[in-house]
Amino acid sequence: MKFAVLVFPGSNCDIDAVKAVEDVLGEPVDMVWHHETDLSAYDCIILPGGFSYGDYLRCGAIARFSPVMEQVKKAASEGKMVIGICNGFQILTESGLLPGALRTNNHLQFNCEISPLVVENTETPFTSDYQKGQVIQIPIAHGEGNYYVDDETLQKMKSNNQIVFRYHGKNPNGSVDNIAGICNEKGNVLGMMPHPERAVDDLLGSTDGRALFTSILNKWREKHGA
Amino acid sequence: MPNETRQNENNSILQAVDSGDAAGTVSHEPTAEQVADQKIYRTFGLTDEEYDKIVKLLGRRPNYVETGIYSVMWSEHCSYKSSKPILKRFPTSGPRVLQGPGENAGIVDIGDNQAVVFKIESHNHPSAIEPFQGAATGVGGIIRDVFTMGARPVALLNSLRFGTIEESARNRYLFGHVVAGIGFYGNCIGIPTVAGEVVFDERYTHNPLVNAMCVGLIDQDKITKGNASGVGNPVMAVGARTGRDGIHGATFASTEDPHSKERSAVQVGDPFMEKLLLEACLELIATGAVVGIQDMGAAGMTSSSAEMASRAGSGLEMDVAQVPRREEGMTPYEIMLSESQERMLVVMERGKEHIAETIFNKWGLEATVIGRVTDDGMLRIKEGAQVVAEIPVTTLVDEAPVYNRPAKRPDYLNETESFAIDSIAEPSDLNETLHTLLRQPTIASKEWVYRQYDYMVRTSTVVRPGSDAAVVSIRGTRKGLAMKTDGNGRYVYLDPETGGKLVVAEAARNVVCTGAEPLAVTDCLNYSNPEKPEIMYQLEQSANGMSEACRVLDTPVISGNVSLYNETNGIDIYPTPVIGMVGLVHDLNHLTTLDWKAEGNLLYLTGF
Amino acid sequence: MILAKIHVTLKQSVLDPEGSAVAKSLHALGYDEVEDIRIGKYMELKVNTNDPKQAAERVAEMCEKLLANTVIEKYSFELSEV
Amino acid sequence: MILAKIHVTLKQSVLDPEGSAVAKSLHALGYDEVEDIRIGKYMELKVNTNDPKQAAERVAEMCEKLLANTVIEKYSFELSEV
Ligand SMILES: Nc1ncnc2c1ncn2[C@@H]1O[C@H](COP(=O)(O)OP(=O)(O)O)[C@@H](O)[C@H]1O
Repeated sequence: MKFAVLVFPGSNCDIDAVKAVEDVLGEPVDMVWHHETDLSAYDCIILPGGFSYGDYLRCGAIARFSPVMEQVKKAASEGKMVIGICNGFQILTESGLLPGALRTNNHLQFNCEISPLVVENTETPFTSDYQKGQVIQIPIAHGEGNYYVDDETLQKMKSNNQIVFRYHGKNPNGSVDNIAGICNEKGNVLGMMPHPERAVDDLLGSTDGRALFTSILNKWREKHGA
Repeated sequence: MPNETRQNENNSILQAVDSGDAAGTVSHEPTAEQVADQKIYRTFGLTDEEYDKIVKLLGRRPNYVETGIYSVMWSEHCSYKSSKPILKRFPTSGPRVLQGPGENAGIVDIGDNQAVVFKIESHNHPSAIEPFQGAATGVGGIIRDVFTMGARPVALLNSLRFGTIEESARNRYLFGHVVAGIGFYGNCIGIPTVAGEVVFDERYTHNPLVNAMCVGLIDQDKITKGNASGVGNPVMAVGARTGRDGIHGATFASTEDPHSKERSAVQVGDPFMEKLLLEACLELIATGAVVGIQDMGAAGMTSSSAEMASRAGSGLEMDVAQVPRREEGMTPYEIMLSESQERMLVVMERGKEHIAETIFNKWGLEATVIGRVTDDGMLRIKEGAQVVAEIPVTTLVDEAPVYNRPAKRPDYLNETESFAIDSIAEPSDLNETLHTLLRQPTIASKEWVYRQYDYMVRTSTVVRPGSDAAVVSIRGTRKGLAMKTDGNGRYVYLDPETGGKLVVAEAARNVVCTGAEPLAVTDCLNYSNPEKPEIMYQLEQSANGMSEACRVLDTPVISGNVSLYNETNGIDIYPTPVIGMVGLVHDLNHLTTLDWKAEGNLLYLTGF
Repeated sequence: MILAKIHVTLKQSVLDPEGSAVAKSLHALGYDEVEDIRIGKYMELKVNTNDPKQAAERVAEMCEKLLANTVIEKYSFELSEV
Repeated sequence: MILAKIHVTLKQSVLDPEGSAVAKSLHALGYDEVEDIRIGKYMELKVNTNDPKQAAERVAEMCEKLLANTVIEKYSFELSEV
């Protein structure tokens, strides 16, 4: 299985994502520059965290127009797996691949800590190795992770089972309905503010992010009979 | 054309107010004669004696541009004219030291062909005026100092001092915005801010201290220095365009009461630009085609070019007309003294300019040839064909004034030394006393601060803030780097020499607690006005104390920074040397952390 | 040359935590008469054209595409000749 | 009640990295006619008074003290009755 980690100007969790894929799965992974116009070689595309284009104007607003994003849309429509983490999530909402928007944290401060999450949906290819309702410890680090969506869309998302992770206990940013991560209707595009790639080694304080990566590989193997 | 308005609001306007724009006055540059006759050099911070010395060295009167260049190069900030004799006392060498003070940052050998690069720097005055941008650009500057050496920055630290926050909204504003500014820059560029310290005391009300430290990793064969050698080699300006920001910031950082001075001397940071610059510079350095590289920090193009030529014993000729600019109509004076951020001066091997251009273009940045290395020892600035400044490099650097300022033991020490601990009654309720202590903002948890910093990005932070020193693992090895900043102005005030020793010892204890072996230190000397003999005394004595501690602990000083004149309305800050120490964890399996591990574990009190 | 003055503000239904925080600070400073503050963005851009109709179309497009996120924001602009 | 519409923008000589980034992006999207974009803040606040003179004084004070940082920013406002 082949992974792409996209690199936008200002991405800064790109290396962390690459390392997580290598360390947890040992599968091939390339860093792909945002000018790339062919992603056909990849089975899973990761939009990493960071501050693409300095987060100027709005997070993800400028990156969404990078040449590579046309390919991301194509991959998504073909049913390939796409994950946006933190800034990657913001890019996916700005580009319309996921509903809603991410706004400044309600307390107006950047917030870095390990945050407990509840896994709400284990039917996505990203979460099948978790138990439904499992509480996992995953770092968050963002200033604009306050998920907003209007009521009507929220109801639709709920009935489609699109809410994948919720914050457990404390809501760290004011997100609607404690939402930490969502997927699209088909379930092959995931966006989440927390950083699973930062929770893959005991030295880092948590290994609860590993199952996200193993889920991806296991689902892919299942599908491709590998 | 009629103004087209979408969604017009039709309430009638009662009143309109415009605060206007202070900038934009065009003035004609005074002549060399006017600079002399009207003593214009004084407004640049040069004394009459210093001006006379310039005339003697040049053999003529300097013109306006040249006066500006001397004023920044001879400012305290660039020349260390009051502190040089003191800095000489520090031990600066050791078997592991690959680069001591004098370069953009110091370097220490950590084995396996790797080395750690680090330095601390102050941004006190800008932060007092514009706390968010002042602190942010302080972080930006220290990061550039580290990656110009060819190192990958892996961690940031800071050390902060503010007035008390319980009562003062202004102090809370400064504190909140400084922390936000530090977080903004570090978070955006993707370097974890892993440790620091904060102290609140009335003494810092008008002179908050904002010191930022950066630690980087490098392979020893990639070390690059700020050298302008090789006659004919091209000099390139890379990164951001030059604007009118912060002109005279360097001189303004060295004179008393900066608040009343030119307020436009504050720069705005662009961490996004710096992230691109960092990646582009590291890629460029890896090609091996770079001769020398230096950050255009305080005093911008002036200090970077003069220092690079001075280290190589060469000369430089530069054409300001070639410098990419952000604003129109900039004069040579403004271009030479601009402190626009996120810029570097690079000397390439002749004929390899295109390598720089290609790499910078890939990152969406500019790299422009603006001059050449010469062998005549002159810093020659041209605007097109016309020479606008011509100064022997040695007169800017080696012959800059050095003052052995007089020192006198302050009277307050009589009183403080005669203080008897017995005169304080033992509190009756120790529980209550403990709670009172823990409520002191200086002692209370600093989670409010470090929560705003991304201390985990790069997934190498194996001991996070909230512990003693932080530890950052070194990818591909079992090793780690422990690091911490520490300072204690009150101790140094009460007993400068012992206080100096204590500061180094505290940093060492914090580093050792993690299981690391202390390697070396960087220091930031924050003091009041060195022209007061009592302040010189504090400076000298505390430097003696720090030097001795560094000798005993075998942690040489490999880099540092000095911030003087931290005085407002006659109130001096406490003498506040800040030590940044880095240690080596030989095996991450042997890390120690401060939390209780299990019930029944035994507790020991050690030390003496 | 045409100057566009663009205002981007949060939709009325969307909470404005920044506005509330500023209102609180103003009250703490003694400006009790302040009620209700909303914070948005203001942009000025010059468009190199002399055709106001075309400029209006193009600026509206820029707002829709990039300058505003219409999920949470609305925009308005004025054009004038400079 | 008086409505104050306040614009806070960076002084002309101060770097506007956000404006530059947005301008570049607009060019990349084909809006080549855009020259020079500056981004600032827009605030609307209601002042509970009917005295426009006093309101103007108080709003100017709020700008000086809190809403703008006059070291790097300038401000302007308009008042209207609502
Ligand atoms: N300005 C700051 N930036 C980052 N971390 C900080 C800052 N201030 C304090 N910390 C962190 O908070 C913890 C407590 O700091 P400090 O009170 O200096 O510890 P100690 O008393 O053990 O020296 C440390 O982990 C320190 O790194």
